[in-house]
Formats: sequence, C-alpha cells, structure tokens
Amino acid sequence: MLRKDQWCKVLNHEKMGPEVYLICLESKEIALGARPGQFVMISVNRGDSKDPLLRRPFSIAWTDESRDAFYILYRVVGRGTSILSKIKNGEFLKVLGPLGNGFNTIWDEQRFLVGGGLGIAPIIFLAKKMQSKQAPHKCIIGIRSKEDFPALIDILQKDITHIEITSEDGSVGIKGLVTTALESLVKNHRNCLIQTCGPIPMLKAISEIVTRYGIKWELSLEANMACGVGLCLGCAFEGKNRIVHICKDGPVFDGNEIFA
Amino acid sequence: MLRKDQWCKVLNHEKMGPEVYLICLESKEIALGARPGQFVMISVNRGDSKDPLLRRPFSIAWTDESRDAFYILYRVVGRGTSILSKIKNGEFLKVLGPLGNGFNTIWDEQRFLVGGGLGIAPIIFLAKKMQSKQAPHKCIIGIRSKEDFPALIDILQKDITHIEITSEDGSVGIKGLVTTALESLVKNHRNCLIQTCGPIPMLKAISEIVTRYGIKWELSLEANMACGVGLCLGCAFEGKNRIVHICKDGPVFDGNEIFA
Amino acid sequence: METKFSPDLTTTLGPISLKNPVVLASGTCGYGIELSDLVELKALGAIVVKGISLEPRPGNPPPRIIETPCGLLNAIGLENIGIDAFIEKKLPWLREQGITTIVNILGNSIDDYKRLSAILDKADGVAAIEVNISCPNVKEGGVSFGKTPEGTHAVTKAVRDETGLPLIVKLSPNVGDITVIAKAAQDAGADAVSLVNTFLAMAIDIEKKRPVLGNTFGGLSGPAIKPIALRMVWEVSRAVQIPVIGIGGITQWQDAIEFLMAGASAIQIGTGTLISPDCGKKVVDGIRDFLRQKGYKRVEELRI
Amino acid sequence: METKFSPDLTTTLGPISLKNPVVLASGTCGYGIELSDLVELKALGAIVVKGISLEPRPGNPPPRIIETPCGLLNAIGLENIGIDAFIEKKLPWLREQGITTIVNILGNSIDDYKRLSAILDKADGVAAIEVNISCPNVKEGGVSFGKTPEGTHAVTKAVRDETGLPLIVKLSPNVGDITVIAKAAQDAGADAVSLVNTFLAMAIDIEKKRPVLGNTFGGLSGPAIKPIALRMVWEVSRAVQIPVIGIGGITQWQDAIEFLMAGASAIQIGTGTLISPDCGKKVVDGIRDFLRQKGYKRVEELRI
Ligand SMILES: Cc1cc2nc3c(=O)[nH]c(=O)nc-3n(C[C@H](O)[C@H](O)[C@H](O)COP(=O)(O)OP(=O)(O)OC[C@H]3O[C@@H](n4cnc5c(N)ncnc54)[C@H](O)[C@@H]3O)c2cc1C
Ligand SMILES: Cc1cc2nc3c(=O)[nH]c(=O)nc-3n(C[C@H](O)[C@H](O)[C@H](O)COP(=O)(O)OP(=O)(O)OC[C@H]3O[C@@H](n4cnc5c(N)ncnc54)[C@H](O)[C@@H]3O)c2cc1C
Ligand SMILES: Cc1cc2nc3c(=O)[nH]c(=O)nc-3n(C[C@H](O)[C@H](O)[C@H](O)COP(=O)(O)O)c2cc1C
Ligand SMILES: Cc1cc2nc3c(=O)[nH]c(=O)nc-3n(C[C@H](O)[C@H](O)[C@H](O)COP(=O)(O)O)c2cc1C
Ligand code: FES
Ligand code: FES
Repeated sequence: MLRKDQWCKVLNHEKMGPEVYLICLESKEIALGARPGQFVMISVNRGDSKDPLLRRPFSIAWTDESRDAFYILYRVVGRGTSILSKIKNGEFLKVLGPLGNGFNTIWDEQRFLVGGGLGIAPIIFLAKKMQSKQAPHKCIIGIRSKEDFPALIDILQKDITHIEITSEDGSVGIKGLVTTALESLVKNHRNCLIQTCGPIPMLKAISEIVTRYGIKWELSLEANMACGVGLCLGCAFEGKNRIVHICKDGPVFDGNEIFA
Repeated sequence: MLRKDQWCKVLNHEKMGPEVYLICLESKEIALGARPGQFVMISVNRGDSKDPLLRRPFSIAWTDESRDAFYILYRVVGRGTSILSKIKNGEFLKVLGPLGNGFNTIWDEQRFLVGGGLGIAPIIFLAKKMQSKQAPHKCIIGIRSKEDFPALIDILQKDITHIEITSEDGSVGIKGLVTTALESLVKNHRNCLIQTCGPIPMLKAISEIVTRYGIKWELSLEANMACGVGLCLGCAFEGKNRIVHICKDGPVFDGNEIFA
Repeated sequence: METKFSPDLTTTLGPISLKNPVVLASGTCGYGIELSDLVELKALGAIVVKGISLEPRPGNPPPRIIETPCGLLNAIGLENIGIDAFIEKKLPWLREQGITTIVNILGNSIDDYKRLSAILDKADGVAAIEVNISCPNVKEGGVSFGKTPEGTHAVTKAVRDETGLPLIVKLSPNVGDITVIAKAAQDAGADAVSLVNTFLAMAIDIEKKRPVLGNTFGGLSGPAIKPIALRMVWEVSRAVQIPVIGIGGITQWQDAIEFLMAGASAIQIGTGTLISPDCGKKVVDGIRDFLRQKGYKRVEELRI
Repeated sequence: METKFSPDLTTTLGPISLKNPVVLASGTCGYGIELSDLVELKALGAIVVKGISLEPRPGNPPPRIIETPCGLLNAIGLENIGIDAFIEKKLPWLREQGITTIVNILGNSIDDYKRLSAILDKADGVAAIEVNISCPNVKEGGVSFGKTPEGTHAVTKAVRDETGLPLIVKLSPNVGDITVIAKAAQDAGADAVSLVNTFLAMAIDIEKKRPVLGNTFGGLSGPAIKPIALRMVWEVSRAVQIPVIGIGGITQWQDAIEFLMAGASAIQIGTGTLISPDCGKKVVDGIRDFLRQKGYKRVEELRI
C-alpha cells in the first residue's frame, strides 16, 4: 500500500458555491498513486487545538499529476468543515492517504458513473480517468440546484466530455432526478457497469433499477470514521449479509452486497 | 463600568521578535474608556472549536483614539497564544473588557514606571498617558535582550520620551537588571510612586527597595483566570494578610498589601 | 415554512415554576451582581448562587484553576462570604431585581445543613435550596455524604425537616451508580435532583514535577464532561419520579436540547458563563427557536 | 547545556520488561498488522491487541462512533475474530515481527475467562494477558465483574489459576472508588493493573431525537478524560504495590510524562493512535528527550 501521513501544502482553495469549497493540496504520492474512489483523512484542527479531535474523511475529487496535486471537494456541514473552509493558500494540512480500495477501473463495456450531491467528488475522478483512457462511459450528475455550486458546474461542463447533469429545480441540465436519467440510459445497455456515490435514498433508488434490469453496480459508502485505516472498527455498515467496515473493506462495494 | 463583550476587528498584527507579537484591535469603547493597567479577556479559539476552552487575559498595551483602536503585546507561550499568533488582519476576535481596576493616574509627584519582560505592556500604556498629561515620570524597562523583540524596542525608543532601558545581555541600553537602575534613581526621590508590572522575582526585588527607602508602590499581578469578571474566584493570589482576586480586586494592588 | 407561534418555555421543578429551563450554576455566576452589567439576569429561569456555608470560608490556596482539553479544572474550595453576610448583603439586591434565586448550601455536618436550611427558611427571596453534597474540592464533609445513598438520605431528610422551601439535591458524578443516590434523595423528600457536579480530576505540571493545583485535586467541568453527564441525566431521569436538572458542559443551545431530550426538566450552565457571560441568554434564545422551528409547543415535548 | 547521555527507557511490569513504557491500547491498534506499513511497531514497548472472546463477535449496530468535545465516543461492542482465529491467523505474524504482544481478553462468564487464559497459556508469542472487565459496550458479562471488588477478585483469580503468564487487570473508571477494585485485583494475584478503560457516556442527535449511537451508550476516550484518568492513576499508584499502567487521553509526550509522574510504570495510547498512527513513536521520542534534558537516567525517576 502507498498510504502515508504527510503535511500537504494548500495550493489553492476556492469557493464553488454558498457552502461548497474546492481545495487543492500538494502531494506527489497521492497525485501519482491515488485511484478513483479512494479517500484521505484530513486533520482540520489549528495550532495545538485538540478540538475537533478526529480527522475528517474526504474523497479524492481528482488529481493533477503535472502539479503533484490532488483536489478535495467538500461541503461545510459542521465544525470540522467550517474550520477547514478558513484555511488559506500556503498553509499546511496533515493528510493520511490514499486510503480504501477505489472503484473498478478495468471494465471494457459501457459504464455509467452516477454522482448525487457531494457524492460527485469520486465520480468526477473516475470520469476523468475513463476519459483519459478513452473507455466507454457516461457521467450523470444529479444535484438540487446549480445555485449549490455554480462555479463547480462550470468546471465540470468544461472538463468532462460525456456528462449529463440533472437538477431538481431545473436550473441546469435536465430537470428531475438523476435516477430517471439513469434508467432511460441503462435500459438499452444491460451489459453495463454502474458506479455511483451519493446519498442513501439515491443508492436505494438505483438498487431498484439494477434489480429490475439485472445490472452490475459498485457504490461508495460513508460512515463516521475515527482512524480510516482499520484500527477502530468504528466505520461499520450493515450490508445485506454481513457488517462491512467502510474504511478497509471499502469505501467501494459491490452494490448487491449492500442492498437487496 | 464600561465593560462589554464584543467582536473586534484585527486592524494590524505584527511580529516584534521571535516569539512576541503586537496586535491592534478595533473598539471605540476600549480606545476611549480603558485605563492603564486594565486588561481584556480574548477568545482565541477558531471556528466552532472548544479547545482551548478559556479566554486569555492580556493587558492593554496602549490605545489609539484616532483609530478607535487598542493594542495588545504578547508572547507565544502555549496553545492559546500560538493560535492567536496566526490571526490575520481583517479577522475578528471576541474581546471582553476593559476589565480590572488599573493604575493610579492622579499622583502629582515623580513616578517611576517599571516594566520587566512582557510586563512592560501596561507600563507603556501608563507612560504614554503620563507623557500626554506631562506628569513627572520616568519609564524603566528591563529586558533580557534586544533580540527578544527588536521591533518593539525601536517603537518604544521613538514613542516614549522619558525611557531608560536595561538589558541583561547589554544589547540595548544599560547592561544589568532593571532594579539596579531603579534603585539609583529612587534614592533621590523618596516621595515618589513606583508603578510596576513584571515577573515575581522582579517584584520581590522591588519590594526590598521600597522597604529600604520607604516608598509607595503599585504593582500589577497575574494569575490563571477563567472568567476575568469575578464569577469563578479562580484568580486568587495570597497577599500578605488576605487572599485577593486578581481580576476584580486588581490586577493593580498597593505593593505593600502583597509583599512584606 | 416555519410556524410562527411562540412556544411556551416555562418549566416546573416540583413546587417551583421557572419562566424558562435555563439556570446559571452555582459557583459560576457569583452572587449575581457581578454579572448584572453584562447580562439581563431576569431573562434566565433562575440563578444558583455560589455555595454558602455557615461561616465564611477562605477557599483553597492558589493556583485554583487550570485549563484542560475542552475542560476546566477548579479547586476553589468553596470560598464564600458565609450565610449571614449573604442574607444581609447579597439577597436583598437579588430580591429587588426580581431574579429567581436558588441558594446552594454546603456544610461539614448534618447539623450545618440543618442550621443553614433553618436560616434560609426565614429569609425573604429564596426560591429554592440546592443542597451541595457533591463538591470534590473540600476535604471534610460535603462530598462524603454524596458518595453513599445513606449519607444522601440523611442530609436530604435533615434539610427537609427544617424547611418547606423547594429542595433540590445536587449529585456527584464520582459514584458507581448515580441512580441509587438519586433515589435516596427522592425517598428523603427532595423535590428535584440536579446533576452533575464536577468530576474529581487532576493535572500535573511536568516542569515543576508536582500537581498544578494548590489542592492537588480539583473538579473537572466544561464540554469535556458533557457526554458522561448526559448519560447520567438519561439514567437518573428514568430512575426517579421527581424532576431532574441537567448540568455538565452545556455551552450552546444544542447541548441544552440534548439534556432536555435525555429527560431533564431544566438545565444549568456553569463553565459556559465563565467563557461567555451571555451564554445563558443565547441558550434561552436557541431553545425557543428550536421549539418553534420543530413545532414543539412546550419544553417537555422534547423528552425522548 | 544539555547532557548528552542516553536515558534508559526500559520499564518492568512485574514479570515482564518492556523496552520503553509506551504501549498501544486494546481496540485502537487492531491486531497490529493494520498499522504495520505506517509505524514501526517494534519501536514501541508493546501492543495490546483488540479484545478477544472465545467466539467471534459481530459487534454493535452502527453508528458506532461519534466525536465529542476533545473526545471520542465509541460503541464498537467488542467485535473480534475469536480466540481460535486470533491464534491461528494473527499471533504468528506478531511473533515473527518480534512485537511484544499483550492479549486483551473478554468473556461473559468466569468460565469464559478461564478457557481463554488456558488457551493463551499454551499459545506461543503472548507476552502477557490483559483481562478486560471494564468494557462498557456490551450488555452482559465483562463490565459487571469490574464494578465490584468481589467480581474483580473472582475473574482475576480464575485467570491466575489457569496461567503463569504475566497478568494485567484492566480497570473501569465507572466506579465510586477505583482503589478498592485495584486492591482486589492485586489480592487475587494480578501482576499489574491498567487503567482506565472508557467512561460510560452518550450523545443525542437532536435532529433525529434519539441517541446517536446504535447502542445508546458508548465509552468516552481521548483528551477529554485525561484529567480524571490521571487522578485515578495517582490514587491507585498510592494504593497498590503492583505496577500501574496509565491510560486515558494520552496524545502527546507531555501527557505521558504526567502519567509517569503520577505513578504509572508504563502508559497506553488509544485514541491518540486513531488520530495519528505515529502517535506512539512520537511519545517514545518525547519521553527520551525529556529525560535527557532534565537529566533523569531512568523512567521511574519521574515518579513524584
Ligand atoms: C469515505 C468518505 C468520503 C467522503 N468524501 C466526502 C467528500 O468528498 N466531500 C464532502 O463534502 N464530504 C465527504 N465525506 C463526508 C465528510 O467526511 C463529512 O461531511 C465531514 O466529516 C463532516 O465533518 P464536520 O466536522 O464538518 O461535521 P460534524 O457533523 O461536526 O462532524 C462530526 C463527526 O461526524 C463525522 N461525520 C459527519 N458527517 C459525516 C459523513 N457524512 N460521513 C462521515 N463522517 C461524517 C465527522 O467526521 C466527525 O467525526 C466523506 C465521508 C467518507 C466516509
Ligand atoms: C491581567 C493579566 C494581564 C496579562 N497581560 C499580558 C500581556 O500583556 N502580554 C502577555 O504576553 N501576557 C499577558 N498575560 C499572560 C497571558 O495571559 C498568558 O501568557 C496567556 O494566557 C498564555 O496562554 P497560552 O494558552 O499561550 O498558554 P498555556 O500555558 O497553554 O495556557 C494554559 C492556561 O494557563 C493560563 N496561563 C498561562 N500562563 C499564564 C499567565 N502568565 N498568566 C495568566 N494565565 C496564564 C492560560 O490563560 C490558560 O488558561 C497577562 C495575564 C494576566 C492575568
Ligand atoms: C469555578 C467553579 C466553581 C464552582 N462552585 C460550585 C459551588 O460552589 N457549589 C456547587 O454546587 N457547584 C459548584 N461548581 C460546579 C458547577 O455548579 C457545575 O455543577 C459544574 O461546573 C458542571 O457544569 P459545567 O460543565 O456547565 O461547568 C463550580 C464549578 C466551577 C467551574
Ligand atoms: C474504538 C475503541 C475500541 C476499544 N476497544 C477496546 C477493547 O477491545 N478492549 C479494551 O480493553 N479496551 C478497549 N478500548 C479502550 C482503550 O483501550 C482505552 O482504554 C481507552 O480508549 C482510553 O484510552 P485513550 O483515551 O487513550 O483512548 C477501546 C477504545 C476505543 C476508542
Ligand atoms: S474508521 Fe477505524 S476501522 Fe474504519
Ligand atoms: S478569573 Fe474568575 S474570579 Fe477572577
């Protein structure tokens, strides 16, 4: 494994929307070694503060090998992300990673990459990888509204070729849910692979689609984590037949192992 | 009382030496209302962090009425001051103050203002006040070395007219201890008032001088504080005959009430 | 989308009714007057004044406080001006201001508690007595009663016999099973229990190679202890029939909601006020907004 | 100015000697192998593997962890692979690596503890057994023994009768007087006591109006508990003659020095490793530097 605990310099930190930020961190190892779907554990506390105590897990949103850099896309939801959002360029963050297994990247048929909300982060990484490998794929992003992160939508529309966006309020792309868009696409591509990350209700809706059409799928899960490396057994998730540990068995799982 | 809990904007924050900083904060109330010897309680924690938990007490080093601003001079000694030292211009700090009693400012005879180490902060304020009132005074500052805060020494030598500096290593002013300089001055001014702030060993040395010559003196004390406003009774100090509470009975005391 | 009604914040603690469930804890709001220019004390449910003994007490030698991770360690040692000075010099002001005042009392013996209660019973302006049998910062008396159900029962009963004033017994967390102690207080006639007092703890100065506090041990308070205090409040609320006042690490309204959900009828704020004098006021506002936003009409609907 | 000698970091825990006093705590370093690419485990005094029971255990339903102010609340529920799988799949690797391995055991009955000890007694590569009678996260067994001196004595004696392996008893802080429990372990033949395990605590999700953890209660660890743990270590060190291993909130070398000054012969790091895998290594370095700088030749000279 390539994982390592290191201080990474903040190369860039930008607001993408009212509560969403994109941060670019320097690390040769992660830029070169990370796979789509992997994550890092970031220590957000400043100075000698011991609160917040735990590191925060974030998916690698994409890498930039030319700058020895990787990106994290995050939403401010609590104390940790709020402190993170105040970090300035040139400061350093302690980063443990890359962690976890990552998505399957050796599938030859059509794949559909489905991201919902901030679950789009690892999906973007995967889409960029597939694009550079010229593998057959389509990236479908479902958001609430373009207003949530207008700057990011602009980046995505520029950088990701095979992208389709759905928004609940119709402010960008097709109005509606990502699963509706997905279903109309997979109908004609049963021998495809769906790879997805997003909120649980979205995953459950996709599970119905895959069951209906008998499609293979992979999903990425979240759980509260203390260590991110398999020490504490805190990141348990109740799969269909067994409890899985998201940080070491995942975060990417065969969808059929998780949902019925 | 004028005290108030308010968010103060950082107008300027500069390094004075390897571990010493001068921070300028905006507050009309404190700029206009603070007396030399008073202090503020500053909340240093960032974002929603609860650690460090308590505010930190700092003397008001001087005020600038023209900018509605006051200054704090501090040394990085632990977690709180280390976090404080990273605050940038334009950020805000929660400040409770002005607190405490302050030095006597209505004495007509000669006064000697003695500051040791970072205890010079309230002494500078007092010296500036006396200077503007054209009250007879002399300010004597004892430091270890000019290297501790070269930039500050330059400011003091420019701004304070009646100043004498002693340094233990001779790097600025007279080589030696502040108390030696003080003794040679007070010998001829027994009807004077000494007003002082600095480390306990310095205060004890001064107490010997005042006893020898029968001189009046006031000193400013420090103690760990939780509230700074008389609620917790945590800032107790064992005076000669009674326990005093530094935040509400002080921080300035009649020297003879504290030391024999 | 929000419903714009005004929730009812009143809460009852057995015989007393408070205008809202937010109370300032003993030892962290002085005798009230120290805070009066910084916050409007009448906006709070009540305040509990610094623990009072029969005679004035000088308290412990300094240092008395030290910060710990998310916590405050104190060994004030119950410094106070004594019951007579309190009644003469502090109580009249509190009464005039219309501040609901709960008096926290501490003795070395059952007899001390009896005498203190008898005196307060005759005083004017005392909303309730909070019996402190749980302060870890004094060597004799006090805390030892709170360690056993028998001691708790004895002190509570002694006070109950002396006074008809509403009676709150304040429990120590430094016990194996706090529900047993709470039941003893209930059985002896307490109208309510408040918990927790501070956790016995210490810090060492590694440069000086000796305990930081003059008293070696101190009591730990603040956010650090909140999860333990909350568990104890949850347990006690399910073990007794009398109202429970939740205390321990409340510094923001969300903390207060947790305690009210756990089963507390009111909460006390200690360390929170030391850090920010207006903490109590903000917690009241936060509770009101939360109730309104969620459509709860009364505080007690929060209970799980 | 600094003396440039190399202080002796070895420490003895009764029958075992460790190369330094820094040990990784049970449940926070997996079975060792999970950490092996991140830290050099051999640089530590020892590691205590995740608590092992006779049968594999699935652990508690999620969520299992939540952060609290300066603390970590966990209800893992002693998920583990069971003693047979441990001996077959995990122990050989630890032995080959030359890692001093302490095995933490947990049972539902005295008989479970007996059988676990008998099995470990025959296994190769076990430096000591740590008997966990103090985990707050399982409903039956375990913790109830640790609540009383009688229970503690019974479990300790049962294990002592089965094995000549060095025997450490791990104490719960959720008791009224921890010295009584420590003495019971000593009297029943423990070679050392380790303390503390986690504090029984909880958190409430105010949006969902229910406890955060799947198990309602969990165990609190991390810097928040350090001052209480330190006080308990201070007390127990003065109450028993056997060595004490200090645990609770150690995340930096200064914390370790505090525990060693309080009377501990060694310390364990739990949550600290979860936050930073190299925490233990840094603590070892920090202790060495501190001893050197202060001119102490041996760890035990730190004791107050
Ligand atoms: C593998 C993985 C990848 C993730 N990738 C991203 C990403 O790319 N972008 C992004 O915005 N978020 C991502 N998350 C979620 C992110 O970790 C949380 O939003 C973040 O930890 C919240 O921290 P906080 O302090 O602001 O919130 P608080 O609610 O204050 O946090 C309290 C505690 O709960 C934990 N927590 C809260 N929400 C979550 C959550 N959804 N998942 C896991 N732990 C949580 C925190 O880590 C912390 O320990 C990911 C989570 C996991 C497990
Ligand atoms: C009335 C008063 C005026 C002061 N004025 C100044 C000033 O002008 N400039 C300056 O540099 N320092 C001043 N100090 C000291 C300053 O408060 C401490 O240096 C500061 O609190 C250290 O915080 P820390 O978190 O960096 O240190 P830590 O050691 O990490 O702090 C731990 C705890 O101890 C307390 N503490 C540590 N040292 C002191 C101390 N010397 N006095 C009081 N509490 C302490 C902290 O407030 C905190 O609660 C003053 C203290 C008092 C009481
Ligand atoms: C400085 C200080 C002094 C205290 N004095 C008393 C007291 O006199 N009587 C008492 O019953 N509790 C006293 N306490 C305990 C508090 O009332 C409260 O129970 C405890 O601090 C926990 O609440 P908190 O975490 O909100 O501070 C004191 C606490 C502190 C911090
Ligand atoms: C996630 C987690 C799992 C734990 N599992 C065990 C265990 O299996 N057996 C045990 O004796 N203690 C267990 N503990 C307790 C720790 O070993 C340690 O006693 C406690 O966490 C206090 O130390 P700390 O503050 O350094 O974490 C666990 C603690 C945590 C945080
Ligand atoms: S987060 Fe610790 S095991 Fe997964
Ligand atoms: S610091 Fe609280 S009374 Fe002085």
